[in-house]
Amino acid sequence: MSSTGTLRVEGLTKRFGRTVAIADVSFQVGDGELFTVVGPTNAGKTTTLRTIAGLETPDGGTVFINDRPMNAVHSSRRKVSLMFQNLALFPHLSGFENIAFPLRNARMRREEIQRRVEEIADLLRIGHLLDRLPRTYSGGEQQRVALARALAPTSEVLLLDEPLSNLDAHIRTSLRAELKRLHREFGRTIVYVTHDQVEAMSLSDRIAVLREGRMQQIGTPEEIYERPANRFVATFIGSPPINFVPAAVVEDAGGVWLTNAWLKLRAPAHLAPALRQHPRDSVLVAVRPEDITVTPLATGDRVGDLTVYAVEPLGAKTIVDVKTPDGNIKAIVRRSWEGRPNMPVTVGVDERRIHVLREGDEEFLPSGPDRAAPVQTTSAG
Amino acid sequence: MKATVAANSTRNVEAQAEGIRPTLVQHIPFAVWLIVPAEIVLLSVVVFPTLMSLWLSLTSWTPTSGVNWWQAEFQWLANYVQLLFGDERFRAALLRTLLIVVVGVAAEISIGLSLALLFFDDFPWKKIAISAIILPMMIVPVDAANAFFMLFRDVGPVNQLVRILVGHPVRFAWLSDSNLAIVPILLVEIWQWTPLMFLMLLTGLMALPQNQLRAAVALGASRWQLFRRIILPLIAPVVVLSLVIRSVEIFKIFDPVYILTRGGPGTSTETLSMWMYDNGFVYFRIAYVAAAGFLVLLVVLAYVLLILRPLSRRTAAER
Amino acid sequence: MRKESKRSTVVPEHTVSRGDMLDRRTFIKRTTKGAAAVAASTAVGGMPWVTSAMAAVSQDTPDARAIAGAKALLGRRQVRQLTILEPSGSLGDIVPVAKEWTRLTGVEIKYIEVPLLEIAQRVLQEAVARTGAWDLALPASFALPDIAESGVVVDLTDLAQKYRPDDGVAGCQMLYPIANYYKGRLYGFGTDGDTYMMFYRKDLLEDAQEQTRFQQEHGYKLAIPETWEELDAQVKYFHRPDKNLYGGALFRSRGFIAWEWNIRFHGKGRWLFDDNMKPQINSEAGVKAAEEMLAITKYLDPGARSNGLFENFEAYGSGRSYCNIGWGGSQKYFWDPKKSKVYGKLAWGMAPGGKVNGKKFYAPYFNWGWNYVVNRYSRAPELAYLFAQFAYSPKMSTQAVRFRGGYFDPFRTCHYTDPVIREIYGDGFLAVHRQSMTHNFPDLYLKGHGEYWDVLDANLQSADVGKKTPKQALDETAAAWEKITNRVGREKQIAQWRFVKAHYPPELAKILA
Amino acid sequence: MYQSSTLLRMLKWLAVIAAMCFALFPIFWMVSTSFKPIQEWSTYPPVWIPRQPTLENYLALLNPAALAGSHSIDYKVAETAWRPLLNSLIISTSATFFSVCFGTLAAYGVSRYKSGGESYPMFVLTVRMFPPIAVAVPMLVMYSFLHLTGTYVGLVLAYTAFTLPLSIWMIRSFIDEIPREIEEAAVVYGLSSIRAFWRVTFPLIRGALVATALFIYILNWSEFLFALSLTNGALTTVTVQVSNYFSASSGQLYGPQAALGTLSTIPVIFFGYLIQRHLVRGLTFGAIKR
Amino acid sequence: MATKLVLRGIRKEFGSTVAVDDLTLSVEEGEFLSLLGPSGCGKSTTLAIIAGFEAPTRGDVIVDGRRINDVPAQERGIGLVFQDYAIFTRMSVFENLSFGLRVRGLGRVAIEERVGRVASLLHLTEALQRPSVSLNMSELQRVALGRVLVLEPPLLLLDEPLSNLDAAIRLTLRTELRRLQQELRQTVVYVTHDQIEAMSMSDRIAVMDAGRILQIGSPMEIFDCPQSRFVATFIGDPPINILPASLTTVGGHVVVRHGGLAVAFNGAQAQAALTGQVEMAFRPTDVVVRRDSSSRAAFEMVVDLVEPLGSETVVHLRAMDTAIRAVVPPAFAPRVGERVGVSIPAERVHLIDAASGIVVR
Repeated sequence: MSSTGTLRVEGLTKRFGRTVAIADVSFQVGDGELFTVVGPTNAGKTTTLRTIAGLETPDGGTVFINDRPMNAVHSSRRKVSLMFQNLALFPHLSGFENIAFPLRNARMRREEIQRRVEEIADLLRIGHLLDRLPRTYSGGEQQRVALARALAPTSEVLLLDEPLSNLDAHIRTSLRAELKRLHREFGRTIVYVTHDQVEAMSLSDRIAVLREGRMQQIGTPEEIYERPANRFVATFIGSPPINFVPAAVVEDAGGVWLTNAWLKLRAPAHLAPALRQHPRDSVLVAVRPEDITVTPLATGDRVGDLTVYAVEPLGAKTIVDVKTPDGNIKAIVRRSWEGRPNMPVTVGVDERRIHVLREGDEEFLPSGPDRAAPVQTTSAG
Repeated sequence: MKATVAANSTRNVEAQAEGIRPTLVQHIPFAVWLIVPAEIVLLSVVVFPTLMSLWLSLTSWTPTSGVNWWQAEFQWLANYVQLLFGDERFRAALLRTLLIVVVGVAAEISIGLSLALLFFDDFPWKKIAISAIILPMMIVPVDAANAFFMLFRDVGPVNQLVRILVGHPVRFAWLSDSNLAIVPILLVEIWQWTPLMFLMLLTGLMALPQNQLRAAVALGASRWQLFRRIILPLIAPVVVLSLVIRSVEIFKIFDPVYILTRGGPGTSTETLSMWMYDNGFVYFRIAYVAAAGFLVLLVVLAYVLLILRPLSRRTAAER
Repeated sequence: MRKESKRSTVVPEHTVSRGDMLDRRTFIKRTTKGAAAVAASTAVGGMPWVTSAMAAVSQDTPDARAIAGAKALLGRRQVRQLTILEPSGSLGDIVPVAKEWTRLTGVEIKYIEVPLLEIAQRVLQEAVARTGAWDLALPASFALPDIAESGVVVDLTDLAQKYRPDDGVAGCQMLYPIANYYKGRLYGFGTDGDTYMMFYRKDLLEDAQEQTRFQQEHGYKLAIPETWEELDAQVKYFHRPDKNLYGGALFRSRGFIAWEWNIRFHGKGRWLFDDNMKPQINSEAGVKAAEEMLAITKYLDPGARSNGLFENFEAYGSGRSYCNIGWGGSQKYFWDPKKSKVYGKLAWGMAPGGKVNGKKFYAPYFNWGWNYVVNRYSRAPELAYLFAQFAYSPKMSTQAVRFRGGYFDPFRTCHYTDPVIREIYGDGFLAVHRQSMTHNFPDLYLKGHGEYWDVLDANLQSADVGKKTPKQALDETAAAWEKITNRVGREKQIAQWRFVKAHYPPELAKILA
Repeated sequence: MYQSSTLLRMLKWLAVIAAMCFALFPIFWMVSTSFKPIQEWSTYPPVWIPRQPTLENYLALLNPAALAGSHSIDYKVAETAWRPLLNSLIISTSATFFSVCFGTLAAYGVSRYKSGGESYPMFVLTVRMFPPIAVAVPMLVMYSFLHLTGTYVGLVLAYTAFTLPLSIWMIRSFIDEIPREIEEAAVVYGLSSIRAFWRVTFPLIRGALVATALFIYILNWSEFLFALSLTNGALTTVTVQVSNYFSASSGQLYGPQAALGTLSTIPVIFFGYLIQRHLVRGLTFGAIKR
Repeated sequence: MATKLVLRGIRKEFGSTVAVDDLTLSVEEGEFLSLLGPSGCGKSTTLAIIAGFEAPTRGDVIVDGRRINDVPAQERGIGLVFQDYAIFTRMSVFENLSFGLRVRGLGRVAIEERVGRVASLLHLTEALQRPSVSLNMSELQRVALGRVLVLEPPLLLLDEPLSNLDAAIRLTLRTELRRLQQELRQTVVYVTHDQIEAMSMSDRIAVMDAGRILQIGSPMEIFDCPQSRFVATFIGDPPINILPASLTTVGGHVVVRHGGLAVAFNGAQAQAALTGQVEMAFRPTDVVVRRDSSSRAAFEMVVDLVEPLGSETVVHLRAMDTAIRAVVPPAFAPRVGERVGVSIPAERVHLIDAASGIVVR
């Protein structure tokens, strides 16, 4: 019942006055793929989306839908649906008319429109909203109706701009899952824009990380999380963000070591070759919070003089801020972890899961294929 | 010239309808197309007469001379020179008008602002009070002036009220004493247009970021400090806007003067518009009035730009 | 009493009445439908309302000729309507005439009403606007020079030759025809005898006690003043604000103040200009006249500075002032017992003059009046002319003057004998009015009158309110007048000034220097 | 935000009441005078509330025939007030229609496409700065060539032109408030730009347009100078008719004048209250960001 | 320096709606207390009442034993930080920070000294001369805080101060704010709708809904022992699983069952809940998921949806009409459609009375 299509963006560039919104952005979205563009504010995500929709004229590059160049095609003829960040529901039209709007413009028959709108409304559980005006909806309801309007037409590409922003945490969590389920059922081609890396991770088939209009990395959620291309991607993806610890590369008989005043790590096998090429260099070691263990002092292997800076219980787990001579690092520990601020602790690092970059570099040192997966357990708690 | 662009843009609109995405360059004509009807009206009704005024202002034409205007005797800037250096009455009218603008606008805005502040808090019957206070701006100005004429006659109720206040009969000749006649004129203007200022400023106040005000209060600001340091800077744009709108309109003040005093006694309430009316429609010195019109436009424009400059500078800074 | 025959000699030659028979013959010859004209005249003669003294002296009256002419014209053209631009307040005077006209010709009359003092401007605007929206207008007489110069009105001289408005008016002469002419050409038909009149409170004037006291104080009898000096003395004498009596209700308001000064100035025996159009207003005489005038402002009705025409009526009509100045229209108000408290208590005098070479003289002044003019852009100028002639005719003008609520005043000899008019004005008033009408000096009929007068007026008002000294005010006025004269063209103005001077009543002209 | 003392509250009340009195008194006087017989128009001391209320003044305006026999006002007027009222109605309505129509298009252009460039709105505003009286005579000349003097078309054109700047500025501020994305959504979902405006933006600003229209209507209805100078008496509007009962130097007929004043004010006040809320939004011309 | 705040029987009505209903609360000296609840629950109104912007319809606001209901807002000296920061947009950072001191008429030197101190505390020294419109969100937040701290208020009210910030900054500032409070030992009332913020920062949390306080306790108390369905649902992300359940007694044990999912309690534990309809509630993080679905204790479910979050993965599991969420480590790497064994430790299951929503165990 839905048509799908492929999208290809080649070398897209857009300037507003003297500021460059996006520069040379290229990617390809396969038929039925859910592709997420993620990045912080001003990354150019929305501009990318609007350019694909034809609402902005690119200064360079081409948009292809089903391999047809679209630059000269008016928005209304591109067969794309766009869900705007501010939703842009037509305030003067009922829910039904909002959803039927694209269908009417496509000259669909009356009965067919009726059927189609009801079908979509059922799916999104918004049947009760059809007769009402958008201003009577709650935030989540508005979001659903806007989504329904975007889903209704037989567009080849569905563009969603921050569809879950401005919602309360719980609604966001459940809508997120719902969206993912919907996508699985319909198999539509979706380009999804968000600034929330959790959303990007949980929803996407593939993720593109954008920063200041430039593409940083494209990959599956696992690839992006496990093998970030650069410092920015590593920091941006994951919460709490990855920790960066300065260290020096030292090679001795025992192997290659990464050391500083309070930490001494044996370089893992997949990094050792690369590190050997930079003896005595200053590097930054990137460690995910979940790969750090924090132990109250006098137990376990002592690595350095560290104290607890803050303890943040989150219920199922706890975040511990550890004060180090090189700044604070965050670690995720089990929920029952006992500790108070200023308590001396030691930390342990799962060195198989670290990344390293040379000070001043953005890119990580290349790593071999044998990087370990996270420790496999049966359950948290 | 703009008309030809319009033709292009019509084609462009059709092109859009056919689903061909216009390029940026093609986009501009559509924009122009939108302002074409307005432009036609403005060009025909305003711009032609303005250009004709410009021509006339350089001649000595008068309709009573029996010569067609396009054949009028060209005399360069003689009218302007005469206005600026040889016409005491014009200069007096200009200064008087400026005075009315300054006093009138200052009074309107300060009273309007005071009232708006008074109405900032809620109190019973507030809506009714607002309705009553804004009533004057809905009165036809000519009617308003007539009402004031009645009020300010020497046998009118204003003198009666003064009499009640001071306890003995008074006969202020409001309309025929050259020192007083400006008072009723200013009062009509103030009476009629303070409500507009009040309404604009009240809307401005209501739209102020409530939390900034609360923050200032929580930080211990007194009423006056709140007003002086927070409210005033925040509504400055609205104040400036009100200032511009009213100034521009008062510069043209005509109806009340025409009705209350016709510029008299003597020329003691003659404003620019009144002066122009007399010279144009009574003495029929039209070329001369045309020149005066341009001088006035320059004065108003300079005045407006002067006021707007700090505002636009700030807006630019905020961007 | 009359010098009307003498007066009429100053009117240009070709307009002076000729023999009835001759005119009639010419008329019939010229008119294609002579028979119809005669029939029309007969019809007019047969109307029951034609009761006035001079009625139907002859069937060949100006009004009959106008109707006949109109019918002749209408036979050729499809004009069924004429529009008159009229000053507010004059409607009552025009309507009876217009109704009759419509009855006789079938041509409807429509009106456009404009405020009293703005009519001249509206007429002049037509020079620019060229709408033809009105066919006839009724501007003030003093505006005629400007209006004529602008070319907006038709030069009626030739039409008058054709239709002879002044033929067949024996016994009903026009008393003040000069305002109909500019530079010797006929432009309008005066229709209102607006000579300035003085009103006095007879009850006070003739009160024995007051008589005695005044005699004691001033050494001369309390009587209708002949000079301004005497008038000022009486104004001061009767000024008793504590008793709600003011010395006078004379105007000090814009548009009026210059008139009084002009009379006072004439009373000093000077012309407004010398022969080279150099203003003499700022002479010692002028300043003195102004000083004297302003000196009595404080003895006037408190509304003097703002009273317009109607306010003046109310003010004086309420009986709170001793004397007043005004026109026949004022008398119509004061002599209406329903409105006025001074009915039956009035005495009248001509405008006071002064004393030159030991001889006292009045200075009556014709300062307003309305003239029918014909729009050059009218679609039917000749028909419009005919209406004007019709309205100007003895018979119809009598109808007009009869209307109590209007301000058209007697201007033909026969008006003074009409019973309705006598009823409205009272015989006492009419006698003085007629005298004034036959001796009055004219307004300043020059091109730029509006501007000359406005400057004088504004300056005098400034002096009145103390913003300028009288000397300053008049000096500035004189300077402005020079500029106006130069701008208009001195030679042209001198010629017209000579014309105006020539139309001064000879006895006054003799005195003026 | 602040708690006021009783004294302060009373002072505030006094100020509010004083302001109300100041605002209402002249209107009261006009209405009161409109019911006064001629004897009470200008007596001293003045009559505050008509002792013998009469409808004569209104009858003199609307149906003078009904006054026959009554001598209270023996003043006849050339036309009843019906014709000027009708003229004003026709002219104001048409001019408002064109002003708002053209204003909407231009405002849309300015708001969405920056039509005419950055300074276009300011250029348009200079039209309001030029003293109309200075162009009145040239306009009269132009009109006489085009035979527009004293015609409906002539006045409608002039009114349209001189209210257009305000229309454009007000409507622009309304359009600026409508998120651009709503139109873009319409485009993405299949409409051309023009139809997107018509189907989506227009319905959304309809209320605001009504408000603008009524504001412009008030201006047109109150206009005096052009009505005075561009018609040369051939076409009388209410304002001119009001002034015809008046002239500063020749006195006036207070009663009928006040009656016509009252009559001509009623519709304005009626409309004014209808639009009060929208009015202020438009009048701030977007200076207040919300 | 720190202050004790007591709210006693506070009620606030707006017309016919009751915004705050009989709210009693005491905040100890130096305590960090969060008012947590969804939007419209009355938490901001409560804050406005404490700050003095709203007068309570009933009840007392008591600071250090003194009733301050009638003290006007500008004299309460309570530090208030707004959700939108309410930075004075027409002023520079310095002017903002010094505002409270300037309106108190302090000398220039004293002002500069105190502003300087706070600015360095909040890392704003470099920004002092910048106009406030040029600041980014986190700077604005710090200015808003600094503007209040410069007055050294004994009581600090924070209204959703982090909700406008990007995730990463929010995380950092959360820590900093808590740290700062602990250093200054200030009494803080913190209003938020974000349970993570409340959990991570507070000494105690007061969970509010519909104008009432439902539960007050330390973060872990609230998390582990919710007293009502609302609190249980509101705290925790992903949200707690709640399933309608039936009660049966098998021997000495009470068995709570939803479809194939059963949990056995010993009798004493479940005594109170023996009557009426019940629901079982357990957190996704407490669900034990095994690849091996044949285990005796495990219930077999199918993986319906997988949401990788990086450090953990949320899986949606389904069996017949039973749908639950579970959190598993990323390395578990479940695939959609895979069959897994699920079990829930009994001590981790709450029982809720379906009618009243009260947690009975």
